[in-house]
Parts: sequence; C-alpha cells; structure tokens
Amino acid sequence: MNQPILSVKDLTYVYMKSTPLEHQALLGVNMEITEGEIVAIIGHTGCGKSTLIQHFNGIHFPQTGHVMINGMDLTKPKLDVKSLRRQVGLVFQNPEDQLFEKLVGDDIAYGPFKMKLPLEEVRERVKWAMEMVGLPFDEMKDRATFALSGGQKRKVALAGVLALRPKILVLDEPTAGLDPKSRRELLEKIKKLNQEEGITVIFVSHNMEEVAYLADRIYVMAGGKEVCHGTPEEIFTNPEIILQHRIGTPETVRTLHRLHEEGYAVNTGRFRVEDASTEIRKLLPE
Amino acid sequence: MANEPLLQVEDVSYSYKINSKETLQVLTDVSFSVQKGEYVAIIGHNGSGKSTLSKLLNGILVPEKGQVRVKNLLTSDRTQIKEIRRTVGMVFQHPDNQIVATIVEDDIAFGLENIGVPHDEMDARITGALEAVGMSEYRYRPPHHLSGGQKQRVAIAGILAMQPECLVLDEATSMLDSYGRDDVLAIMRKLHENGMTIITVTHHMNEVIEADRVIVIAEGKIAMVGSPREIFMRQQELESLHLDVPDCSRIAKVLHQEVSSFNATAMNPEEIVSEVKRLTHVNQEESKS
Amino acid sequence: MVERGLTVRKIVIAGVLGAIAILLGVTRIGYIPVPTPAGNATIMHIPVIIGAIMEGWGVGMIIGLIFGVSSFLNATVVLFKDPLVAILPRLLIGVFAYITYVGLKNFNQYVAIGMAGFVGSLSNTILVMTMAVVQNYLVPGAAIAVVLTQGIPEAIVSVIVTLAVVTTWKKLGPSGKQKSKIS
Amino acid sequence: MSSPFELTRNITIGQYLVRNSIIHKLDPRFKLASFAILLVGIAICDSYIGNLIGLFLSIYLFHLASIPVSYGVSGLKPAIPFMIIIGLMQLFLYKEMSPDNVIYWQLGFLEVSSASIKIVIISVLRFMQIIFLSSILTLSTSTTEITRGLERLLSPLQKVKFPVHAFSLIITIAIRFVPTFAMEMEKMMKAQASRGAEFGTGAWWQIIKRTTEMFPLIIPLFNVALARGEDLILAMEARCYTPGSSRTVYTQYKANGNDYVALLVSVGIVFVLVFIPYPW
Repeated sequence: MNQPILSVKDLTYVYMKSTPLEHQALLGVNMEITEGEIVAIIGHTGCGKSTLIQHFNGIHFPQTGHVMINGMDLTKPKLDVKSLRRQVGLVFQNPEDQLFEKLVGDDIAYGPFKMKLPLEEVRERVKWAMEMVGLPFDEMKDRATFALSGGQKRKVALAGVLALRPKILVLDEPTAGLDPKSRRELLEKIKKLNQEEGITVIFVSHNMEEVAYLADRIYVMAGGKEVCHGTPEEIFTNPEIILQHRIGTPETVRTLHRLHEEGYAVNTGRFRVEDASTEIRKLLPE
Repeated sequence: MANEPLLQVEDVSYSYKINSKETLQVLTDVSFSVQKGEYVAIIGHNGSGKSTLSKLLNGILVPEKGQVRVKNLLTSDRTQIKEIRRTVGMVFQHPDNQIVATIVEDDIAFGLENIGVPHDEMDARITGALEAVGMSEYRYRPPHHLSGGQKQRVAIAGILAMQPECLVLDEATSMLDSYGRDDVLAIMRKLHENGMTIITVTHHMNEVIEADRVIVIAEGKIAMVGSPREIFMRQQELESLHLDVPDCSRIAKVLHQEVSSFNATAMNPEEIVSEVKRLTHVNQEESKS
Repeated sequence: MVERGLTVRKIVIAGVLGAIAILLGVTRIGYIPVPTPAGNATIMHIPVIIGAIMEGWGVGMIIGLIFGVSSFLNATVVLFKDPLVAILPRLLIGVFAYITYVGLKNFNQYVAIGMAGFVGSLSNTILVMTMAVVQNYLVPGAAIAVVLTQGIPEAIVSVIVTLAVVTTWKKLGPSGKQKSKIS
Repeated sequence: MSSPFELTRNITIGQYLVRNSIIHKLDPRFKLASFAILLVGIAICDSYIGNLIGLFLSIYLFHLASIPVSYGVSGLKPAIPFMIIIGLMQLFLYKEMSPDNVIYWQLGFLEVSSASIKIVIISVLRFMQIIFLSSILTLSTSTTEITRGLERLLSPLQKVKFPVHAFSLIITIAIRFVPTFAMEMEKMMKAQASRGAEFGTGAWWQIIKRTTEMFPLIIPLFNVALARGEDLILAMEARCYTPGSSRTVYTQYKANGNDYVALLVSVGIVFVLVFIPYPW
C-alpha cells in the first residue's frame, strides 16, 4: 500500500497563454503524497504554489505533465470533474468571503445538496462537518451567517468543504488573518481531521510555527518548481535552503541556528519549544 | 513647558448599538497617555475592544463617556478634527481597502490635497514618503499590481507624507505574509528611531517586543501595562486572555526553572544566545580554576 | 441623521457599486441565463438600484451614470453606441427605485426593497426602449415586445437579487425564527 | 486547455497602449474636449461625403497615434450581426414624409425608399467613426488621465455647487476597484466550483431557480464590495478627507501649442462636416 494518493509529474502551467500577459506559473513540478500525510507547501509569493494546488481539484488542468489523484488521471479528457471535486476538498484563502446563505446550516449544506443527496444524508454530513470544526450542530445550524465572528465564519466555510466528505483536504493559508485563539483552534481541528478521520491534508502557509506544528513533510517551492522536500526537521536543519529561499523559520529554530553559529553543538531541527529547551538545556551547566 | 503628553485617553467608555434596545459595551473606563516619541503596543484578542480603542485615537469614533485629547485638542471638538487627524495618522488592517487612487503617487497625494499642501511642496513630500517605505520605484504603478506588503507600505507612505506626529497601526500586519510583515515592522522600527511616536494595535505577541510599553486590553478594560519583558513574565495571565507568549520567552522560562541562574526574562533569540554564552562562559572559567 | 450633499459614505458606496456595475458589464457574470429574446437577463443595473435604496437617489444617479458610460464604452450593439440610449435612461433607474423604496418602506421593508428592484429594472427597459424609438432604432411595436419579453423577466430577476443583497447587507436577515433547510 | 476561470483576461477597461505619439501627449482636457466636439459633429453630419471625410480622418488618427487600425476594426467585428439586423429593420421600416423621397419597393407596411437606404448607409458610417474615435481615445489615454481631464473640464460647474471633485473621486474609486473585485470574483468562482456549484441548470423557464443559482457568486461579490467600502470610508476620513472642503491639486496640466492646435483642428473638422452643403 505504498501507492501515493496524489502524484504530480513534470507539471507545467502557463497563465493567459498566447496573450501579452503570458506568465509561466509552473515549470515542471514533481510531488508525491501518501495517504494520511499532512504536507505543507511553502515558498515565496508567486512561486506557483496556489496554481499548483488548484490543479488538485480541477480548477486548472495540466498543460503538460501528469497529475494522478486517487487513481484518477487528470490529463484524461473524459475526466469526471464532479467526482474529483468530491474527493479533493479545496479551501481557498479567506474562505469566509464565499458564504452566501443566510443560515449557517444552509451554507454548509450547499455542497451536499448539489450532490443530490437525500435530506437525511445531507443532515448527517452537515452535522458531522460542523462537529469536526467545533460548531455545535443544534445550537449553530439556524444562526445567521453574517452575525458570526471572523473565526467562526472561517469554520463554517471549512465545514462547507468538509461536508463533501473529501479524502484529501487542500487548504490555502488556512489561518491567515485569524487571531491567536482562533488560529490555534483551527490548527487543532485540522490535526484532528487527519488523525481521527484519516484525511490527507495538503496546505500552503507562510507561518512556520504553523508548518512546524502540523506538517509531516514540507515541499519548498521557488520559481515554479519544487526545490526540495523533507520532514520539518530536515528542512529546518538546512541553513542553505533557509537562506537561499528566504524561508522564515520558527523562532525556536532561529535561536538554535544562532547557537550553532556561535559554535555550540545543537540539533537545529528541534522546533518544538520543549525540544528546543531540552536541546539548549544540554549546553548549560548542571 | 511641562512634558505634555501627545495623546491622553481619560476614563473612556464606548458601546455599540446592536439594535434599538440592546447595546454592547466594548470599552469601560480606559485611561492612559502616550508621550512624544514613545512606541506603545496595544494588544488583545479579537473582541477585546482594542480596535475600537484605536479608532478613538483620531476621532473616527468619539467616546461616549470620558475624553480623548490629542495635543490638548478634544477629539469631540469637530472643528479641530482635521488638525487631530493630521497629528495622528492611521494605517488600517486591509491593505487593499485604504488605497483610493489608481496610481501610487496619486494615492499619496490624496491626503496632501485634503490638508491643502501647496502644489510645489507635494512632489518633495511624495518622494520622501516613498523613500521612507522603500517604494520609490513603484511611484507610477497602479496599486493592484503590488503585493499585500507593498500595498501596506504605500498606505503607510500616504500617511507619512502628511507628516503626522504619531502613527497608529491598527492590525496593519495581520493580513500580510511573513515577508510583508517583516518589511512593515522594519519600517516601524526605523520611524521610531527617527523620533516618530508609534502606537501599534495587534494580536501578535512577537510584534510587541520592540515596544517601550505594552497595554493589554481584555473585555474592554486595561488588563496589564508594562514593558514587554514585564508582560511576558506573566505567561499564565496572558494565556488566560488567549494571548501567546513568544517562543523564546517560553524557552527562557523552562530553562530558568531548571537552571535558576538562567535569566527568565530573555525574549528573543539574541538574548537566549547571550544567556547561554554567559552561563557556559562562567562554567568554563570555573572549570579552569 | 440627515446629512446634506455627498458624504464620504455616499462617495465610497457609489464608487464600489460603480465598480461592480463596470465589472458585471465586462465579464459574463452580469448575465443570467433565462429565456428572453437576448438569451439572458442582465443584472448590470442592479448596483444602481441597490445604491439608490441604500444611499438615496443621488448615489443611484451617479452609479447609473457609471453603468451607462461603461455600457456605452463596451457596447457591441449599435443601439448602445448612442449615448442618448446608453447613458441618459440609466440616470433615472436609481431615481425610480428610490421613490418606490421610500414610498413603501414604512409599509414593509421587504416589499419596499423588492418593489424598488422591480420598478428600477423595468424603468431601465422602458426608458432604453423609449430612447431607442425616439432615436429611430426601433419601431414602437418592437420596443413594446422587448419590454414584455425582456423587461419582465429581467425585473423578476432584479427583485430576487435586490432582495437577497440588500436584506443580507442591512442584516434584516432571517425574520425571527427561520430554520435552515436541513432542520 | 485554458481555464474557465481566467476572468482578468476579459477585462478590457482601460485598454491603454503605451506609445509616444502626438495624440498620447495631448493634454487630457484638450483631448476630451476635442473628442466631444468631434462626436457632436459626427452625430449632426448627415451627408455621404461629410461622413466619408469623417471616416477617413478617424482612420488617419490611428496613424497619428501610432496605433494599428486593426485595434479599431476589432472593435467593429462583434457589432456586425446586430448592425445587419438594425440595418434591415431601418431599411424596411423607416418612413419619411418628404416630397423628394422615392419609394422603390413596398409590401404592406414594409417599404424601401431612398430615405431609408440613406439612413442605413449613414448610420453604418457614423457608427464606424464613433467606434474608431472612442477606440483612439481609450487606447491613447489612461483611465487616470481621463478622470483627471474630466474633473478639470467640469470644474467650472463648481460655481453652481456641483461637486466636481467628489464626482471624479467616485469614478476613480470605481476604476480602482474593478481589478480588485475581478480577482475576488475569480477566487469566488473557483471556490464555489470546488463546492460543486453549477450555473444555468434549471429548466429554461425556471427564472427563480436560475437566478438563485447565481447567488453563490452575486451575494458574496456585493458583500465583499460593501465591506471593503466600509473600510475605505474610515481610511479616507483618517486621511482628512471632507467632502466639499477646499483642497489643493497635485497633478496640474499646462496646455501647449499642440493642444490648442488639436482643439482648433477639431472645430475645423466639425465645420467641414456640418456646414458645407455637400451635394450628396
């Protein structure tokens, strides 16, 4: 069972092909993601990461190269886009903007209703999705969407995608603009979805604390290509990659790198506060 | 001439009307003052009232009870509002929603035109403001081609050109990616070094490290005031207010518990490193002797 | 709170709704595929109606002007390459919508908003067709046919959209104890 | 395969082409005024020769502006089917009661006369001139310049309390936000599509269903726009904007010889088009 659930091979993409505004967004990306993983994609604005993830649920189609998702070949002309979109849930940046129904329950039920599921099943899915993101079903389903706080709206939007029951969840900057409390809650929910429901998670982020907290593996992208990948520990211990691609590092890693530069023998990949503390503790006298 | 504060907030309360009957109290009896040249951070989680507070500082909102003075002008005095707003400039959260014009230089000119700066003076002011934020080469560009961080820098330039004495940043970094945020924070640092009074409103703790003073707002009241170092020491209280402590402060705390001579108030990588150096150095000295 | 003349709010609301009017005109989103002689119903005039309901006839008139000029500049049909047809009638959409709204709002908000959507939209069709006849592009019979077959569906679409947008924004929202479909 | 979501590609507002021509360098106030004068001339002129001269001159303007005529022609293309329909209607339905109108053909209420033929040909010529002229104006002038020019031209109206600056500010804001909203819309279309949105699925007569199907796009578009508006209001107030109060002006235009020449030439052309009694 080592077949990857998602694989990308030599993928290229050009925006506004054959117009003066032509812009090459992807220049041969390769990527393999195994079922049940949490993978972070990081890189500078304009490195192509948004274009890449929009390939994952049929917003863009490969111009050259291949994308295989759960056995579906996205280059096939007779691709069933609907079924692809049910397997891959895509949550865009600031997804709260897309809420349009007046009531929370209705907005989350939009996708399932579009799938022509029976009412009973729709309700079940909405209930499950709401509980997964931490919105109590009975209390919240008849609330007005516009009266919610920013963090709650984002949870509703996430639930709206989860109600499609995707196998793979793709998130673009899931916590951008949230306050620390909502941020932490949301990250916990994503982790829970992965651990308890086995959903494969792929997310784009600029926040390295968040990447360190969630990701099993990191892909670093630059200039329309993936330049390297590895576990957070592997990436964060590599000062060349960090410098060359201007990857911000968690404060813990920055501290360890500083110590390393000063000639102390520390493992620079220990990004959790407890691990970093232990690492530094070793340097100190008893 | 006594040292008159630039900004005085005195017993301010404020509430919003939810509908004809109910109101929501967002601020209760808040008082503080800001001296010229100070760097003050106001921090609190969403709904704590910090954004309302920032909007009271330049008279966008007027206190229900109490008063706000800018250089001794009352913000409730609508005849002085222009003077107050040219003294206290304000940058908002969403970079896209504060740019008015279709060309960067026109947008910076917008504020200057409003306060009646003579035409001959404008050019120099625009050049200066763009230089201060490092956006000179974008002067003739349309704003929608800029990144979020660049737009925010243009917004700051638009305020700087008006030559305010105090700059209020209302969650100005929260929509930016990490590079954009670093750029904006660097600009704030530079402005402060050049004597600008800065008030930053944020929910990110690692943005307040450089402030002279931190004011923590919770449920419409001032919960804590102090230097960043003092505030970070009160980790548990902060956590109960849903606020994070920078990772380095947490590391320092852990280390202090195990090695009591480790300074628990270290709050950034440099300070941790120098503490490690100090202690290992002492240790080497000891082992030598 | 009665403020005279153009407030900052009026200026900004007119600006952003004007932007939507332009955007709807230059992309396909402005057309709803329902059966009319043109093959779809346009919603490009709806920002005008919404502006008039929210901020008064003056704002409605300015958005109408932006809508008119944009449809004049983007026109691919000869009819709208004539400013008297493309621009002039559009100035009045907001006025009619506003009068309808104000006249009915003390009776019932929802009815007032819906009717403003209806009247505003229909006045668009009727005025454009009137000008088309005046300017000799169409004969009266054809114009009346257009009003009936294009104007009525467009007015219905306008009622639905105007109601949805304005009630959401004014937070009139679910009246009382509305339940979601899944309850 | 191109993506169905590339909205920004279709937005042609401000088709400004950067060139260094005489036309590009004209003071926008004078350019707009000349444009308006020429439009009036074209609208009034109803002789064959006058319109042919006008057409020739408007094509010549492309040359002056260093813009290929194909840009103007491409503006004509989409209009051709409608022009044919309108042309046919005018041809058969237009009636004129004048002694020298010759009727060539008649069937019931349909008739073809010398007057109806003339009106069809003149309309086509007029239409081409208008398209060409407005193409030149928008291709050689940025939207910012058009707005500024308009503001200055209208500024005498300030005397009668017409809020000229506020008015041009509204237009500036509108133009400023079109690309922003377009990007927003593009994101919205993608996001709703990933939730399974489909548009235009109901039976053709289900107006309400087909309209509400667009809600996932329309409602957020208005909400986002109005929310941005709320922010912008605060930002403008914070930058001391007060409608109606006196302000200074950053961009100032100074007309030079070319500008006056352009204006005079336009007046001259109108004279040639309108006041010379051509035989046809």
